[in-house]
Amino acid sequence: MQAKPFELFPDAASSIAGSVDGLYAYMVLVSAFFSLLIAVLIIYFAVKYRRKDDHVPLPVDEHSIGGMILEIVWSVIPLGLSLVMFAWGASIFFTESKPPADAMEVFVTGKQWMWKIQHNEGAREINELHIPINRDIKLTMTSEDVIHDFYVPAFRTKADVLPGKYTTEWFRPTKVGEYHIFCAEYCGTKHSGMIGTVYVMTEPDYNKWLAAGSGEGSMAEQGQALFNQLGCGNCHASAFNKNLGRCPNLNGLFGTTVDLKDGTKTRMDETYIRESVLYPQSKIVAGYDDIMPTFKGLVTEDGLLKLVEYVKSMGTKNGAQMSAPPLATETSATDAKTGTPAKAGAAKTSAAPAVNVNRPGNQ
Amino acid sequence: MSSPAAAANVRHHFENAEQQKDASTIGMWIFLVTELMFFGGLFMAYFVYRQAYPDAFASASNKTDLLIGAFNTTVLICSSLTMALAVNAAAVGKKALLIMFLVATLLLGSAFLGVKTYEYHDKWVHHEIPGQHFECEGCKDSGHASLFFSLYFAMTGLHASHMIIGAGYLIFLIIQAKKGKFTPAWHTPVEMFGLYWHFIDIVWIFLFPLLYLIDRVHK
Amino acid sequence: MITATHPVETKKNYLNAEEGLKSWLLTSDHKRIAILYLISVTFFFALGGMYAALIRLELATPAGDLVESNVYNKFFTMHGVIMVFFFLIPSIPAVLGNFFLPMMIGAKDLAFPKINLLSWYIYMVGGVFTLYVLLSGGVDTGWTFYTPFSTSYSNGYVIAAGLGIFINGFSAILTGLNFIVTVHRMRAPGMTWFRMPLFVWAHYATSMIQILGTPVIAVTLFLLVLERGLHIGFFDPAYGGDPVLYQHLFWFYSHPAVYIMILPSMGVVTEIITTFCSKKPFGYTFIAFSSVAIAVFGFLVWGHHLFVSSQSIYAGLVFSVLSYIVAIPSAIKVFNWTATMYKGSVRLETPMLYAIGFIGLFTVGGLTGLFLASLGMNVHLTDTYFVIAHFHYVMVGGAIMGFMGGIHYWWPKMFGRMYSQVWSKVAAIIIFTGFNLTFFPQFILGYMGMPRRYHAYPAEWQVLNVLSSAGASILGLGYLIAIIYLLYSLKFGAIAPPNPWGATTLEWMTDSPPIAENFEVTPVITQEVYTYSAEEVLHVV
Amino acid sequence: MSALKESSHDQTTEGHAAHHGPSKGVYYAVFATLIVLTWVTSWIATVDLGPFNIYVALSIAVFKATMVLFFFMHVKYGTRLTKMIIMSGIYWLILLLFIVMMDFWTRNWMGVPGR
Ligand code: HEA
Ligand code: HEA
Ligand code: CUA
Ligand SMILES: [Cu+2]
Repeated sequence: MQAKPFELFPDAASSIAGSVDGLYAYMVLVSAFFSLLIAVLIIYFAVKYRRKDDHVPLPVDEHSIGGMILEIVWSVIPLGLSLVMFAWGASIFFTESKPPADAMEVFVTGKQWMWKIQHNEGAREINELHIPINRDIKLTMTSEDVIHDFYVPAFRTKADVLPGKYTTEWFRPTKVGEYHIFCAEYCGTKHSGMIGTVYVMTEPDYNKWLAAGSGEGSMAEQGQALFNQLGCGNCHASAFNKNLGRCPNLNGLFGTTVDLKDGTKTRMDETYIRESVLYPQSKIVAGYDDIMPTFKGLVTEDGLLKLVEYVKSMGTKNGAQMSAPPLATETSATDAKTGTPAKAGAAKTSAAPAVNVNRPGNQ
Repeated sequence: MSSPAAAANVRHHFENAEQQKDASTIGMWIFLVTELMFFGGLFMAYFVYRQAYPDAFASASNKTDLLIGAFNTTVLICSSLTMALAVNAAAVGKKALLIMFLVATLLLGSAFLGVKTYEYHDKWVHHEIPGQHFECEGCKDSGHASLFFSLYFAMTGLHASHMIIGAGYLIFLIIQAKKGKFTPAWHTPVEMFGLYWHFIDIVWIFLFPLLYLIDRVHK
Repeated sequence: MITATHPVETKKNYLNAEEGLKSWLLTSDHKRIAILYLISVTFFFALGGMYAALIRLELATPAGDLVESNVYNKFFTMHGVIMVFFFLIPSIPAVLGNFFLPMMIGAKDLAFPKINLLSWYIYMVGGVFTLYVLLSGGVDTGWTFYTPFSTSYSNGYVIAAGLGIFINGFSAILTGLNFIVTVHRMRAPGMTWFRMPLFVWAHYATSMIQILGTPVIAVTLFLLVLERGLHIGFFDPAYGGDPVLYQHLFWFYSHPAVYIMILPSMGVVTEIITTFCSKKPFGYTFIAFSSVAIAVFGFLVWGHHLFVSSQSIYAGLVFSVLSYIVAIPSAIKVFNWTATMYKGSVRLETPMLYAIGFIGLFTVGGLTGLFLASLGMNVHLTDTYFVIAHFHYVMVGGAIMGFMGGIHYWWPKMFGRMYSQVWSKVAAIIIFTGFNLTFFPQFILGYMGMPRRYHAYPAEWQVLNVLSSAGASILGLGYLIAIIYLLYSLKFGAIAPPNPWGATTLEWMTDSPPIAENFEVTPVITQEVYTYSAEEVLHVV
Repeated sequence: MSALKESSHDQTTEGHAAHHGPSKGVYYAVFATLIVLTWVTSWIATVDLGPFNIYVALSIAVFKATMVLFFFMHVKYGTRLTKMIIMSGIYWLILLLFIVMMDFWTRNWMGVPGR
């Protein structure tokens, strides 16, 4: 990061930055107008009506009839101006909140005091995020301990990263360069050290960078390995398997709405998958029994993200695959064809455990 | 604590007794409103988690004893009645009756606390105290059941501590009443305490269905 | 410092009515309790200010070189906790409100004098807890105590700090309760609601917030302490809890609490402006009702602190639009003050300088609050120095300016002495300048993205940070000067007449300092408040 | 309760008796209702009303609380100010409960985790 000696305005490097700056300009204008108006009036009155002689009788305090009109004017005008701020801000916020459907997915895990980042293709990095320019990037984030907040000022966006659930943030970088990542939610001793850098690269550069790493296979592949290792496949069947009956078939389930035993419904999304692994009894799908054991303590947040990716890769409600590249390692492909469950956990335990192995090429 | 009755007259900054009495009443009601908001935070937490984990709450709630709960509610309502009658007795100047009803209120209140202690002990025996050794045998969604018990203890505990403070003040009132401090014209402490005691009763009237009566059907 | 002061004349007043430390510690006179509060809040202000100085010293260089990061974290936590809970919230209500609210409505005392004293003791017990935390090693959670950090990860003395605030809360509740009952039942004959000075209205509104909000923070901290102390779940996701629930409960109180801080100050400013313009405040009813409106609607917007917290978008929209709606009553007040000056008879005495400073700085602070209330803008600005600058503008530039103004306005009444007119104006100007230099650069830093609660920061931001640190020392100097000449005046100041400013409210109609019973006879009010007559003004010094 | 301590004895003022409470008969009637409802609510909790159990239970609780408030606590005979104070307490409590629940009810409004 080239250190600039002095600056007064941040880089604007995302598609949203322009609109935020526009809104900012509007608000600065309105504020400057009112601050100056008040300041000028006060100073003017203070000078003009300054009491020069204590012995001059007071001006008569005529109760102005215009009072009511004035009160209405100076309530309604500010209200109007500020509702514009609201609407404008809200519309930006909607854009910021709804990631485009085909966004490239990146997974972020916050941990005291570092950012662990995993690309869908399998590349991992710490406190660094390499992304291609002009692509929509969607971050799915969670924390292993306390609340953090992933903040990139140049992109004008941030979102809290909470333990126990997923949050989302997206942006579309528009300028090649290096930008600060900050943790913006106080998280303890080294909160101010929980910083990093975003590298926005051209597409070719990015592909080159991507090719250099990612030895462990894609997120979904790693998720599949974990799925088997934990023995999930014993009951849920493995990818593309036919259902065994005792447990819900996960194929094509992602993004659908499922009926629960207690008569309510829930959306089968990242949060639900996570909850089902950790607290399987809490939302049971209609027609199934409460037989799944909890995996709390057995699987890390990184691992959970991989499992989620794997489930996602089994297809969504429209049958289309999510952004994950077609997976299928040798075994799962075979399993899928033969319809037999994947080998149980024991066989796979020696496989790469789902813990923090850093991508070697990137340290 | 200075005895209010010690001052024979209206305190210097009040114009007359009525103003003084009014001030106490308003003050007391405002105090009860703060109490309401104080318990309100707990109810808030309760509603959030109950809607998030209905199964956990239902099955954990079934661990409480319905009969004991209903019995204790009855005890508390009785104590409310005796308290109301005590205020009434004070207003008409029947000293012996006043003392009798105050004592009855104290006894009923203590009975309530006794039953509560028994229930706590029972939870203790069954490891239903949230924390490291928490267990919820046969609970659905036991991963979240401890939230129910955290709230159960926080809510009933706070309620019980209000009862204990109340019981302490009751003893003080009984002594004052014995000394003949209260007259039909002036018995504000009894009246104010009555409001407090009824308020605790109201809190329990809500705690009872929320903690004891969830999903009793399937049991 | 106070007990040593005996005005030269032998006339009995509340200060010399009784002698000895015991007569102070067991007093039930609202004026003496106000003085007790004045001494204690000043102490805590200096303490909080010391932490501010340390923060600015550390931030003068980009690297975290003065102290370790965990020490820095304790600095801003202690700074925030002390300034908010032990200085600003009690400051105006418990000092000026306590002293003048009864006098302004012609009462001899608050409705419950002993409870008033009790609330000071409770405050002190809470303060002792905080001092214990401070001496034993501090707490590092930030003044917001967010879970799960505070309950499961922090190494600080969270329980003691939480209990300190918990206890202190009851002091605020009792003060509020006392004020409300007093306003309802203790008004002098003829003192109708719409003859009450606007200062009283402001305090009435403040008390509503204290009564309805404070219990919620109390119970929240109670749960926090239980969770941390007993390792049982309320908010921690490890037990299935939801940390956002904690944030809701915290801000349900703490947003309205910012109005606890600003409303009394607004009341003070209204009094000052009307007095120093010798003119009825423009739009009495609007100012009165806007206080109540702020108190009531102020409870509907707390979620604007949670825009990026994973609160639902729907809730975000509601909170955002409501935040704009509560801004309107504040705008009404600002415009009414300005209009009051129009065709007034303006005297730029020290209190008036503070009042004018208040209007300007509060306007900037409030308007930047509007930036933060806008969803799209907030996402960029939240948890940056923009927020720090916003709230220091409203709290230091607004609330403390009002407090300083009020102290200068009523000082002659409280102690019967005049302070140096020259030095006080010098100090006011230094404070105004230092303040802007300290906090204006932080807006820029914030928009550039400098996160708050950072012990070290990228080098390109040093210039602005140095400006800010320089401003802080000027600001500190200003306060120091003020403390010095005020203390000096206690012994050497000129004797103050009963009504040095030509004000019209009741507290000026009695001796300076007032007698223990406030008035020789209970006043009977026969005319509207703020009736300035030409003759009265002629008696002005 | 602390408000009590400030009150003082007044033997001089006559004809004081500010708030007239209800007669004893009313007390007993209210008491009987409360007891009956306690057992009714306990019983009805074991009857399957589908999703309505909670509403029934809370309605009964609200009714019971109102009885206590009106008769045992004399609100029915109290001043308007008392009623206003109580209403504001209840109003603020509802505010707290509903606004926070508004957030929790609308989580996943957009179907994006955490938004
Ligand atoms: C005295 C204290 C005080 C006051 C009065 C205010 C007043 C306001 N505040 Fe502030 N605020 C704080 C203290 C205060 N605040 C604190 C301490 C924090 C941070 C806490 C923490 O996280 O540690 C904070 C944080 C904060 C946030 C959250 C920031 C974040 O962390 O993301 C928001 C968001 O909406 C906000 C908004 C507002 C608004 C809209 C007002 C409004 O009430 C302002 C109204 C006033 C005006 C608008 C000015 C006068 C009007 C005119 C001159 C007319 C022109 C008007 C218009 C065009 C409308 N504040
Ligand atoms: C009433 C509230 C109040 C007040 C008055 C102040 C006053 C000041 N604050 Fe405060 N501040 C907060 C409330 C307040 N603050 C809060 C709530 C936070 C957030 C905490 C958190 O994140 O948890 C915060 C955070 C905060 C930060 C951000 C820290 C961070 O996020 O890393 C900074 C940084 O500049 C700062 C600076 C100052 C300064 C320079 C003053 C100055 O105005 C202080 C001036 C006063 C004095 C200097 C003392 C009085 C003077 C004397 C006794 C004379 C002798 C002294 C000298 C000559 C130095 N404050
Ligand atoms: Cu992580 Cu701050
Ligand atoms: Cu706020």
